[in-house]
Amino acid sequence: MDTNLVLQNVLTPPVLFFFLGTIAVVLRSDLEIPAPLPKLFSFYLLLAIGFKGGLELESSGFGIQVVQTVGAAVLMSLILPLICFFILRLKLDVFNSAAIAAAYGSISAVTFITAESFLENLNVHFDGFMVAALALMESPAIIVGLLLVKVAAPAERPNAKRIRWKSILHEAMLNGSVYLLIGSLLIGFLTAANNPSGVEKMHPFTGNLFYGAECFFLLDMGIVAAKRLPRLLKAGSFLIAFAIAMPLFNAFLGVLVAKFLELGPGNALLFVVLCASASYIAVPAAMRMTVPEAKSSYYISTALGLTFPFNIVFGIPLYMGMVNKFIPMVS
Amino acid sequence: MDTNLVLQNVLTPPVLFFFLGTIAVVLRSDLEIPAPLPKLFSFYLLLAIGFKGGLELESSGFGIQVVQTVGAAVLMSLILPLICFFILRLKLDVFNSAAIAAAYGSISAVTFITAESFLENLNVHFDGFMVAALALMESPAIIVGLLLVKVAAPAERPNAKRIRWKSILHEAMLNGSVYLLIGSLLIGFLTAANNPSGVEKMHPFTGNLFYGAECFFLLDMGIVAAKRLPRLLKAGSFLIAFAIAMPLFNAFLGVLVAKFLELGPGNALLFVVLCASASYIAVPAAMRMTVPEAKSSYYISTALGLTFPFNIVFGIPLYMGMVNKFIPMVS
Amino acid sequence: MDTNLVLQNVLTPPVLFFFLGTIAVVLRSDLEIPAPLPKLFSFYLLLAIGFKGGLELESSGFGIQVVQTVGAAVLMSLILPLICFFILRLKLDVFNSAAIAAAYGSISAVTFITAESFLENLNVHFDGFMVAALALMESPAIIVGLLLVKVAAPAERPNAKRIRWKSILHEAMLNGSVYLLIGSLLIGFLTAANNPSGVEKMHPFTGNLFYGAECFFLLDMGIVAAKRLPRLLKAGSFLIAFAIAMPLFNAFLGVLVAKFLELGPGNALLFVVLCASASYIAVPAAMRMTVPEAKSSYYISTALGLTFPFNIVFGIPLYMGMVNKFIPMVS
Amino acid sequence: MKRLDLIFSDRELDTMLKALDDGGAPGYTITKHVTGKGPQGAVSEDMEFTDLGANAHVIVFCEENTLEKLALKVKPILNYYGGIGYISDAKTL
Amino acid sequence: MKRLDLIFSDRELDTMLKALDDGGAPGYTITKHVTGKGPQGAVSEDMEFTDLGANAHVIVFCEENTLEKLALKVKPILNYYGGIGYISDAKTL
Amino acid sequence: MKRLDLIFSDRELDTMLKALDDGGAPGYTITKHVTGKGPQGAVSEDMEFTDLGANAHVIVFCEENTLEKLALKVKPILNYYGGIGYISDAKTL
Ligand SMILES: Nc1ncnc2c1ncn2[C@@H]1O[C@H](COP(=O)(O)O)[C@@H](O)[C@H]1O
Ligand SMILES: Nc1ncnc2c1ncn2[C@@H]1O[C@H](COP(=O)(O)O)[C@@H](O)[C@H]1O
Ligand SMILES: Nc1ncnc2c1ncn2[C@@H]1O[C@H](COP(=O)(O)O)[C@@H](O)[C@H]1O
Ligand code: NA
Ligand code: NA
Ligand code: NA
Repeated sequence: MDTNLVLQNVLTPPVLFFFLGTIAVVLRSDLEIPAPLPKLFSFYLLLAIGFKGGLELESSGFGIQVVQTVGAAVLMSLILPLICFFILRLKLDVFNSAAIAAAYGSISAVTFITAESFLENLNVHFDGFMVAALALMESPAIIVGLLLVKVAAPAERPNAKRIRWKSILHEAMLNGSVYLLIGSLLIGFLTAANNPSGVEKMHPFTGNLFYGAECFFLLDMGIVAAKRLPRLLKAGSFLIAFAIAMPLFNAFLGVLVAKFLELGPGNALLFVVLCASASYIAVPAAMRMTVPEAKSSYYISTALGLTFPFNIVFGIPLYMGMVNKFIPMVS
Repeated sequence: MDTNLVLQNVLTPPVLFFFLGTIAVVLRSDLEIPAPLPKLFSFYLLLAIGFKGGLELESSGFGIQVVQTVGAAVLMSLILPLICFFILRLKLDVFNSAAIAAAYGSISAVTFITAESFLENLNVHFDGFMVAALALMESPAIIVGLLLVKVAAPAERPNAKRIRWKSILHEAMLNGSVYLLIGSLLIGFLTAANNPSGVEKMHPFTGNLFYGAECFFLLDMGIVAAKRLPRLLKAGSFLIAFAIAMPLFNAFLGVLVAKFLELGPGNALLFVVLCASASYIAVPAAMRMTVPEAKSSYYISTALGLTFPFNIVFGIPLYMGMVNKFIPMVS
Repeated sequence: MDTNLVLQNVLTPPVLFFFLGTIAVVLRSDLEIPAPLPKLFSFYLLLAIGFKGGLELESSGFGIQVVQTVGAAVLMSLILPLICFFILRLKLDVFNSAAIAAAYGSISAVTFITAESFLENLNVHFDGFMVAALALMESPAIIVGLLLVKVAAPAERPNAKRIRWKSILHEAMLNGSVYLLIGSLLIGFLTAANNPSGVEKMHPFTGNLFYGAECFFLLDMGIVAAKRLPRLLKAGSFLIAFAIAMPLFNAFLGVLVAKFLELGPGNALLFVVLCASASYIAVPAAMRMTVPEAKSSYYISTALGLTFPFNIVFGIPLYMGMVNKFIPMVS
Repeated sequence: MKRLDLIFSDRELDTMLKALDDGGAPGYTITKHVTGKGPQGAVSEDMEFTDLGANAHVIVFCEENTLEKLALKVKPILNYYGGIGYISDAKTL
Repeated sequence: MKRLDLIFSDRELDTMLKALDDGGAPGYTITKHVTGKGPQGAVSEDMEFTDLGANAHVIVFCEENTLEKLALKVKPILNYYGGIGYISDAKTL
Repeated sequence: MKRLDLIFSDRELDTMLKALDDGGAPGYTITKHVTGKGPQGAVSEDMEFTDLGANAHVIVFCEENTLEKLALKVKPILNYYGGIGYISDAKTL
């Protein structure tokens, strides 16, 4: 592991505030960010990241590389849950396996944001269109998860409601966070195309403020993740191992695909981080509705209690190391 | 209708975010801005708009034009509800008519703010003292509404509480939003006069951030308005027609007065928007207290569910077209 | 009293917004900042002030003056509650005396922030390390307060729980606000040392926004303080006199110590303000837990209802006058 | 002992609390920001944003004879502005 | 009159309210953002942040025979998704 | 079945929940941010800002014999810190 990269990652305000949150829980400080303040910051980050992505998408246009990368990203979000599912089935029932698999096929926007800050800190270039990949990777894994339940567990579910695809697609595509991200992306795109002065006037809000708001939000994420970890520990060593090994494996696949797509190191890292991160927002909401047999404490605690902090602290620099090894740096 | 102006209005971030909110409701996304976040943004906008208005009022001073314009604005807020009342009485009882009339005599600060952004986008000059007109037009219509109830419905109200003028004036003048707006105006004025470095240090908060916060708030307004519209539809076609025709008519009167006052096109548009917009904040609160016989779903749904979105999307560019026609542009 | 300094203090946006809040209560406006928005602003201010303090501490280093000043500050927070306690015992029982004494030995971060803005407004230099003094003065008074209870009231407390020092130290040191302030200080320090680009990217959030957020928060503090004052009035003239005379006395001691330490006028004012201000955040929480016999309405109402507004409006300029008298200005 | 549940618009909270104090309520507990539906229609969260406020839910535990006094004070408010009041039995822990 | 207390995940609130409307509830009151612990484990505030939502507490005051109709609509939801329902006696003020 | 309503300062919530867990409560529901007035005076929203917290309202549905065990755990906390506890009858839906 490239200790230098890890240190460079850890000694930035966002990661330090994340630690501040976790340590608060460890020391049992009564620091708590009351609801709905975390929602405020998460909405803000989604709006800002979407808007900025839209601006850049407009200036870069939809070239082959954009289409290829985004297409590959969506493909990954369909394939990765299948792999996860078969691994999880070694120990867990169909319902829990499918729900966790869906979470790991999907993504974590905050992990993505932290990776962007990490790249900015290293002065490594990346493209705004990666936000489109982020937006489009949120939902497909949900569909895969439900298909897995449908295929693998028909007989075991006597009193299950019939899966209504319409309402599931709806839940997958129109989850508040996904919707806000995609909507802001479109608005950024339209604004850049038609109203340059609007772009400028948004900048203090979506641009300048971003880093600080990210820190505040990561402070809360640190608290939440640290409170979640004990529940994962109760769930046993298989899930603990899974929550660390799976991101590493998915990241490795991601690096291979990124190399194949000939992505630059910045875009490659973001692509890898999308593969390696797991959803604790859109997916749990959809799973709760459609697979209530799965324990929410399993799929939330793995994704939020261990995979998320692991990625934020060690994963990102580690993946950067992998990217640097496999993809020749051209700056 | 000047399609070009409409498009120029629609393709700005604030209006696009407003659409994002309405579409969320139409598509039944679960996007929701939880309380009290809308209050945070509405307080922020009132504070910022008041403060900035105070700064500019201090630099422009209280010339004849300022006094005339503000005076005319207050006059409009006394006359317009009378006109509205007689039209509403064609179909509705005294209580509902008076309550709705009061709402349409008063103003919507967010519509005003959106009109300001629209003008900035077109590079049309307007003056800070218009905020004083905004502030002073909030309350008088409430008094008119209550006088109408008192005059027109004495016998029909056997178990009515005696109208206590003190508490009504209190409610009208000291409603939280009105108070914050006027207070911030005064503070802006005092700061500009005594503490220029304070003006500068406020700017990142009240100035730079404004446009983004406006977008966020309009996102919520889009959700709220779209949820309200169905209740209006239930209330029948008379109120629907009223909610669109009345602002147009009030705007027309506004244009005439603006021409008479020889306002520049920017100030004229703001004046017209004040006439055309309807209150869903200060007025409902006062009406609920004093005229509980009126259905809150009527006066809120007309003002918020239809007139507000109509003004934001079509009204403002339309009124600009009217202003351009009647008032020769001098730039 | 230097009327000019008072006016210069009063006519700044933060103090004007504080007045706007108090007047809202006096006029019975329904302006109210709903929970948890005050928490949002108070967390933001602590985070920002801590971070900025950390940055400056890193650039100034830990010279003798830093260590001396911070050491003296901590000493004051141990001695002042003793003095307060003996004065309070003239009229109050041990429990209430100890709890109030602890509050006055500790500090108010918002008073400190307002004093900083006051100094900036006058262009008087002060050092970032004073934030370290602020952070370290929050808790010691709590320990003194509990020791006072233990020593002075053993027999009177038959059904008291044994004071568990561990949990009290915990409460004193790891109260959310104290923890966030100290943590942000450390993060600011670490960032300044390792990640200069991080410092720059934080600036729009922790720097530019600060003044406006301070105004918004003081608006709420004005409301809260004005609602609290009547409860203090009910508590009688002794506590009213105490809430004004004690800060003056503590400030006087503070000036003497500041002179002895040869602090410059800016640092001296901040030192004095730390001595003169009283805690309404960390201390009440600890006192409620450990001395439930004390009336919370006493210790909160004195600190928040009278001492806080007195300091914000009159105290700060008054203490500046004292500092100017005793400490020769060298600019 | 009795338990009284009052649910009504936030806007009338001060009036209602004054009535309870006047009626001699030994205490009360207030939950704000509740929503709901009743004879007068639905109260949604966006009411809160329009300064009308959502509903408030007030609970009073008191003796039976206090309850009678409270009823005299509280009922006129509910009749004028809307809102509901229900009584049930309760016992001190 | 009867009082029905329902406590369940926020996520199912719309479903539940529809069931109550269908069952003929004369009204209801909703408190959101409540947390708690039950057979399915603890529901904490961070659930709210993950879009799962915390719990909702719904109260219905109604006649006994309405209650029976409501029970038919409500119980399947509680059985499928979890959550609790309790009945007690109440009297109009 | 019985219903237990506990209302007390937020500050003691952790202590109280621990007591309920120890006493064998099958579950509980927590509403935070409630305010009110009691023998010890009024609890207002600004308490929340001062880190004292407003009140918490905890509801427990449980069997009668569990209730007795809970009472033993809960009463000392209420006696020491203040707050109230009331019991009423309830029936599973
Ligand atoms: N039957 C009921 N059960 C529970 N809550 C009710 C009921 N009826 C009305 N409410 C509550 O009381 C509020 C005011 O009722 P109203 O003004 O009579 O429509 C409603 O918004 C509901 O929160
Ligand atoms: N015995 C109980 N007393 C009070 N509330 C309960 C009880 N059991 C469950 N709950 C509430 O119901 C929610 C959902 O319960 P469940 O899904 O059955 O775990 C819990 O989170 C609690 O808020
Ligand atoms: N008679 C009562 N009815 C309803 N709630 C009460 C009553 N007495 C006290 N409370 C609640 O319990 C809290 C704590 O009470 P206490 O500490 O005894 O003053 C108060 O703030 C109220 O919210
Ligand atoms: Na993934
Ligand atoms: Na109008
Ligand atoms: Na002090």
